[in-house]
Amino acid sequence: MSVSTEAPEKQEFNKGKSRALSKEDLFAYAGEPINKAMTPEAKIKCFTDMVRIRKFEQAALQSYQKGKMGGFLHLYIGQEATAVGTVSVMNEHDHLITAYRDHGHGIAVGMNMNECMAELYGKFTGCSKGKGGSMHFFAPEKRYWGGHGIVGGQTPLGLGIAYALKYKGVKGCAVCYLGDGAVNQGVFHESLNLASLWDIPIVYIIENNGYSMGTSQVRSSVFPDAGLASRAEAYKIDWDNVHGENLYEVRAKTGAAIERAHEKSRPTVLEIFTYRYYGHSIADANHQRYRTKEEIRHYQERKDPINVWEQILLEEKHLTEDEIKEIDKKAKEEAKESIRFADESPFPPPSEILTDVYHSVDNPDSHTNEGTIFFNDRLPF
Amino acid sequence: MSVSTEAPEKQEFNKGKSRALSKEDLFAYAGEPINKAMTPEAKIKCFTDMVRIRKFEQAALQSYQKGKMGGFLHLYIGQEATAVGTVSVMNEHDHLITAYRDHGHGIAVGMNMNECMAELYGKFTGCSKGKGGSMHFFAPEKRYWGGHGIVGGQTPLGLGIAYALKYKGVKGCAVCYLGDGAVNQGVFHESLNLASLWDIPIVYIIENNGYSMGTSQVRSSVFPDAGLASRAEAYKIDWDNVHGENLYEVRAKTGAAIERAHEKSRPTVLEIFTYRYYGHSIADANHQRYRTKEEIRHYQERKDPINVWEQILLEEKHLTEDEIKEIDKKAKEEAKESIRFADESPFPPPSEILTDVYHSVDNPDSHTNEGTIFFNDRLPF
Amino acid sequence: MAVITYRQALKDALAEEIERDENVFIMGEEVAEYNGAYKVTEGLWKRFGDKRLVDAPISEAGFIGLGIGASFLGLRPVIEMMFFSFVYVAWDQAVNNASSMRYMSGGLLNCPLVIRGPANAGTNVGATHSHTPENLIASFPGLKVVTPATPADAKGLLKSAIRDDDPVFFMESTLLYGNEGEVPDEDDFTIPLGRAEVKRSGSDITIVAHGGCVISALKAAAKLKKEQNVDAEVVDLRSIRPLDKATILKSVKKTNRVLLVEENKPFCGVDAQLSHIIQREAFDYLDAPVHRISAVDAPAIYSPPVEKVQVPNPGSIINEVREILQIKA
Amino acid sequence: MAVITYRQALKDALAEEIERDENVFIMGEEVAEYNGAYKVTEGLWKRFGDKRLVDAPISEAGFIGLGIGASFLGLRPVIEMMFFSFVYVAWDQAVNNASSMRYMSGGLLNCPLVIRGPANAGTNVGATHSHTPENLIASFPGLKVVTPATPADAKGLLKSAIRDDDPVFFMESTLLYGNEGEVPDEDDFTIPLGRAEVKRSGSDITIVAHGGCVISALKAAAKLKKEQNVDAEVVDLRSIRPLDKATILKSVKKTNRVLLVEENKPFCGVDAQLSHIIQREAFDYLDAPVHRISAVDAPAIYSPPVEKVQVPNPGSIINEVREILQIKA
Ligand SMILES: Cc1ncc(C[n+]2csc(CCOP(=O)(O)OP(=O)(O)O)c2C)c(N)n1
Ligand SMILES: Cc1ncc(C[n+]2csc(CCOP(=O)(O)OP(=O)(O)O)c2C)c(N)n1
Ligand SMILES: [Mg+2]
Ligand SMILES: [Mg+2]
Repeated sequence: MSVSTEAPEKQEFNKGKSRALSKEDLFAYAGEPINKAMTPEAKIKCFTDMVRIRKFEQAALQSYQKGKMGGFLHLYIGQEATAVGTVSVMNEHDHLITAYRDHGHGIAVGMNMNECMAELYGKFTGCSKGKGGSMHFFAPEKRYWGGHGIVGGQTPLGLGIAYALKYKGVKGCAVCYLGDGAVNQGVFHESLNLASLWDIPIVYIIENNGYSMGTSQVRSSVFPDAGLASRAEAYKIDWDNVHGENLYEVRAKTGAAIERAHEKSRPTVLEIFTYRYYGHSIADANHQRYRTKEEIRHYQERKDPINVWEQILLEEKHLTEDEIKEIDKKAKEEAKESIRFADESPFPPPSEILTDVYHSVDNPDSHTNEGTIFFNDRLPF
Repeated sequence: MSVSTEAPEKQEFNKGKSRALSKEDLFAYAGEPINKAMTPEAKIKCFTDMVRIRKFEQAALQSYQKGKMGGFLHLYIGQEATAVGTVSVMNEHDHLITAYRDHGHGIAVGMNMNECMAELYGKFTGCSKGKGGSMHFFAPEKRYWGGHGIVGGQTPLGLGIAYALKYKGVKGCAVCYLGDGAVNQGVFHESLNLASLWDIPIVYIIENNGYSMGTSQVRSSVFPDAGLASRAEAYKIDWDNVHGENLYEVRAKTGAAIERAHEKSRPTVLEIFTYRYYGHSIADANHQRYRTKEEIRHYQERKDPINVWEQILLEEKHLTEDEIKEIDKKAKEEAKESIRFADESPFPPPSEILTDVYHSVDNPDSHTNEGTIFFNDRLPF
Repeated sequence: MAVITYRQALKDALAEEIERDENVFIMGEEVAEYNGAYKVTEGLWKRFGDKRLVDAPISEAGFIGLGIGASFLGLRPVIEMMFFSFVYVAWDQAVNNASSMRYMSGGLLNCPLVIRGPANAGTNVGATHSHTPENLIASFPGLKVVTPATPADAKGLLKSAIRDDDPVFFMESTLLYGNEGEVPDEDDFTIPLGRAEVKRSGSDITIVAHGGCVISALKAAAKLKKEQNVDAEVVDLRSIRPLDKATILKSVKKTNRVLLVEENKPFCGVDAQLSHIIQREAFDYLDAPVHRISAVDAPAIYSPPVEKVQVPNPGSIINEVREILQIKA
Repeated sequence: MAVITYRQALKDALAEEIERDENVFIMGEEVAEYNGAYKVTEGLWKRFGDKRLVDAPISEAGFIGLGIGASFLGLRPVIEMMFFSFVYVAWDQAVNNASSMRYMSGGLLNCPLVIRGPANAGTNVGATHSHTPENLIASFPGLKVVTPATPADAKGLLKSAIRDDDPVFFMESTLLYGNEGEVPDEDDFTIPLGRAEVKRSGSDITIVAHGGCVISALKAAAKLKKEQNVDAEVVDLRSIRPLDKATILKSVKKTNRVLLVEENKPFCGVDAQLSHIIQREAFDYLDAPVHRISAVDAPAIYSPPVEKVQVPNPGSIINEVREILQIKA
């Protein structure tokens, strides 16, 4: 006996109901106050940032293939409206934290391509001095707390950030992103119970891109008819489902969740249905073994967040075809420049291996350091 | 803002609606086939076993206070109908596993008081040779897999036992008990998803006795209006709530769950509302700091599983007052005898510290043992 | 100097730090309304209220992770493990996240977090509850580990641990909570991490121990003096990481013989590391190999009298010293 | 003898054991339909189907616990960790439950379980993914730990691990998967746990290593012979627990000098334990202190060229041997 249904997006496609979005779809959430209040500049910035994310990652992919980096490279391409849309409704006291698919969120919060590309290259000029790599972008001064490689591992960390805001009496919240595979980590459930029990101002965003590596969502977790987010009811937490291709909808529903956090100090779980065009990571070369070309094309042609937003902005006459080309061109150049920057930057010196391990060692003046804290008999450098 | 409701039992009491069970309550589930089919002997055995559990633990408590044992002693008194009722509907291929509050389940599956008391005493004649103690009763030949001290730690183990039954094509299931505090361990949620995803024949029984140590249930976990078991819906698992004082109801609902496991190979989550009369463990002396005498009395006078079953059997004329006294007396004597047995039994010799660590070391013939496996430079014995 | 219990010393340290720094709060199971499973936090909830003492559900991974996240923003969570063994259900958060965050961010953040609680065997609570993972935890660069043996050390080190800007694992013992000892009255008494203490000076042999074994070592040393006129020097590590190599080596170079005692299982215990360091750095000073005593290499047995045999005690320490010094019984 | 890769050797061992014993099944993330994240199980799902190869959600604690429970009833689960670092989210199940069950039941049950997967640094996957916890796991009595370095050892030891009636942690290396080597053709080739192998015999110094470091040690030894005519003996532990003390001590007593090499962080690494054992049991044979090389004591750094410096390599091994033998460069 099987208990699995599938996410609406997927069902639609499986039933061969692949269709372009209608005008109604496009503007369904345009009337929401938070979207009505959006200036043309803000709308164009969202478009630009989504394009910048895509160009950045396309450039990174090329460099990876040229052997410029090591380890993993998880591309966000196809999911851009989630990072850009959610970040666009965050306030000065709102923080975010995500998993290892973290480039998009980094660009969205305003990290510059140079520090990001340099990090991928393992250069000393990278956002994490080349110590973290692709999975570990950090920009605390922009309230971006990473970049976390252990699936689900960030979910209680986000809770702690929100807890600290409440503890300090700051009117802010934490937005914590996780994947559809991460919902299967027990710590996420522990976090949900704590969030509700203690009225912690956090918004959990499940970026359901349909797969955890090669495993389709329904093979990894029982999908309730109302969606994964509806599991929040087990903890009396409010929840909602979001079409990830439509930035207006992402903004509207994320905005509502953030308001709930600010006004009621209550958590929310959102499930955003989205899709990644590339493999899980570069290593996942034959990702067409577990999904069809047609499925990928369906999302690229019908549900691409950048195309959808472009249609909207064209309709709204905020952009012309030429301006779009210009944005595209600029983003490409910016990405190219970041490649040059990364190429020319130095690697960290070996002595850097032993810095940033302990705050007390890095800040001798503010600590009494006694005893031995590193235990190699001799160092190779 | 608070999201907490409380378990119906608790609400009833809090609202001052403490009342004795009506005839309707007593016999609400008497008509269920599984109860109709019950022979007088079987009914009397259930009564006798509940009494035996209580007498055993009362004797154990006295011995503990005389300094005859160490470590923990978690008493089951007040919850007897759960172990006895659920075990009474299990078949020859059904297995069980529970937490550290495990004496009741042990007696219910037919462990004898001597091996149990000797285990509490840390004697070599104990069920676990004195190596496990109160929290670690085991009787695999009776399909009882312990006795587990780490909260929630048994929940995936029970899943594995059920998995093995399905793998081998045996028509049986595993019944895995946990407390109301254990639902807050993430691994329980991972287990629920796996159980549903893979159609594993397991019955999870949440023994909600209202507290995890000194923490009332609602302070530890958000209580959904339909109860903790209703969280099972997040995984499309069937669930039900049970009045733990009524053995008929416990049998009826556990029977239905076991049938679901046998016939459909589907999991079930049951929440059985019950109560412990003593502290969390012997160490929990001042357990009246977190609950009132009145509350305890409410359960003892109105919801005592042994009294309730006694009323039922008297009504049904399966037992007389004298027979009940006799059962009581016999159980006391049996417990007393187990004390004598434990007292007179030897402790394990120190050399026993190094047995039962590795199967390969204990069974040299069936293994090629090479190399050093224990690492003390010298042994103290 | 006031004479107070180890438990009281911990409580005083917690209370003083809560008062000193508004960012300090205590979270754990039964720490608030119940006054703590081992009463270390007794009275603090009444005194400081819900914000500073937080009762948590049995979700160690959840609330340790929460503590790490909260520490990013400058809070100083002091998280109680009812037993340190329970950190295993939160292991990834406690050791992987806590040790890697600062590093992977290139130093952009730090985790001023304390995880404290009892880690000891010998109380008949069985195999799963009797772990002493100071070796496991200290093996992670990025983490610090402290194991006080006396009330004074408990107080001075806990205050330093709470003020430390790195994650500190503070490992106590239920068998020490009731011990009394003098604690300096000075109103801001602290002991820096990474400083061992010679708890008894002697010239014939060096006994190195930490936590509860320090007390056993001192008992053994007293007896050795009385009964065989052997003068043992007892070095209390107090802090495992950072480690006071200098004090250990100084003592070994003086006595030329060393016995390492720990309550933990032998394989890769802290004393394995010490043994390596000593033979590596004091090779020519050793008149005999470095000896070790640790728990008998099996899970903790329940049976009370047998568990006594399983863990090191003054008797087994004395026997080993006799062996090293080749003194016939 | 056929020359096959380490990966192929593992796959052959798995296939042969699945065919030999109906109770053997493989469970883990992406092991079936995806053919394994590192392709160790490639083709096995097609060949053996859903029952014997099971794709699991990202719930390590859940499915490792499931494996332990299933092993009570005589199944022989072989659970793949995509990276061994991920065992930390399942730590309590993997080390506490797996090591204690038999003991706490007084021997009424046992856990014939294998947990296998890559545990190595050096692939630029960062701090949280690069753990090598063979020391942590082997510190638990009740558990066994195996670390094969060659295709032949990978096959022979994996087959023995699966047949073993105790929980065995089988730790591989992504950097070895592609290595080729001769593997005996005999149709039921196994290697008993607990037997080290002298992979190169020599008389001037003993180099002890396990896992990937064995390969580096052999490269270093070849170079040492060529460039300084130093004859190093290379001992491959193969199995950490049980441990072949005899072979190690025999070699040390022959060469009188020893260098221990491991990829792990130094504090309480396996080599700390070896260092203690060697100085304790071969004290009078040592002409020099026991030396160790291990990873530079920090979380694994991402930066590819720098991580190369962080982990031991032939160059650093050669330098240390020179140091021990006081050979000027
Ligand atoms: C605890 C843990 N187990 C396994 C992995 C390996 N792993 C990395 S990403 C991934 C899939 C996660 O999928 P999902 O949560 O849907 O996120 P997505 O990649 O789709 O963004 C897995 C299994 C890990 N990093 N951590
Ligand atoms: C992982 C873990 N954390 C904490 C504990 C300590 N502890 C033992 S029992 C218990 C309370 C459990 O309450 P509940 O699950 O309701 O079971 P009950 O005692 O009521 O039967 C706690 C906190 C433990 N054994 N394991
Ligand atoms: Mg996904
Ligand atoms: Mg309870």
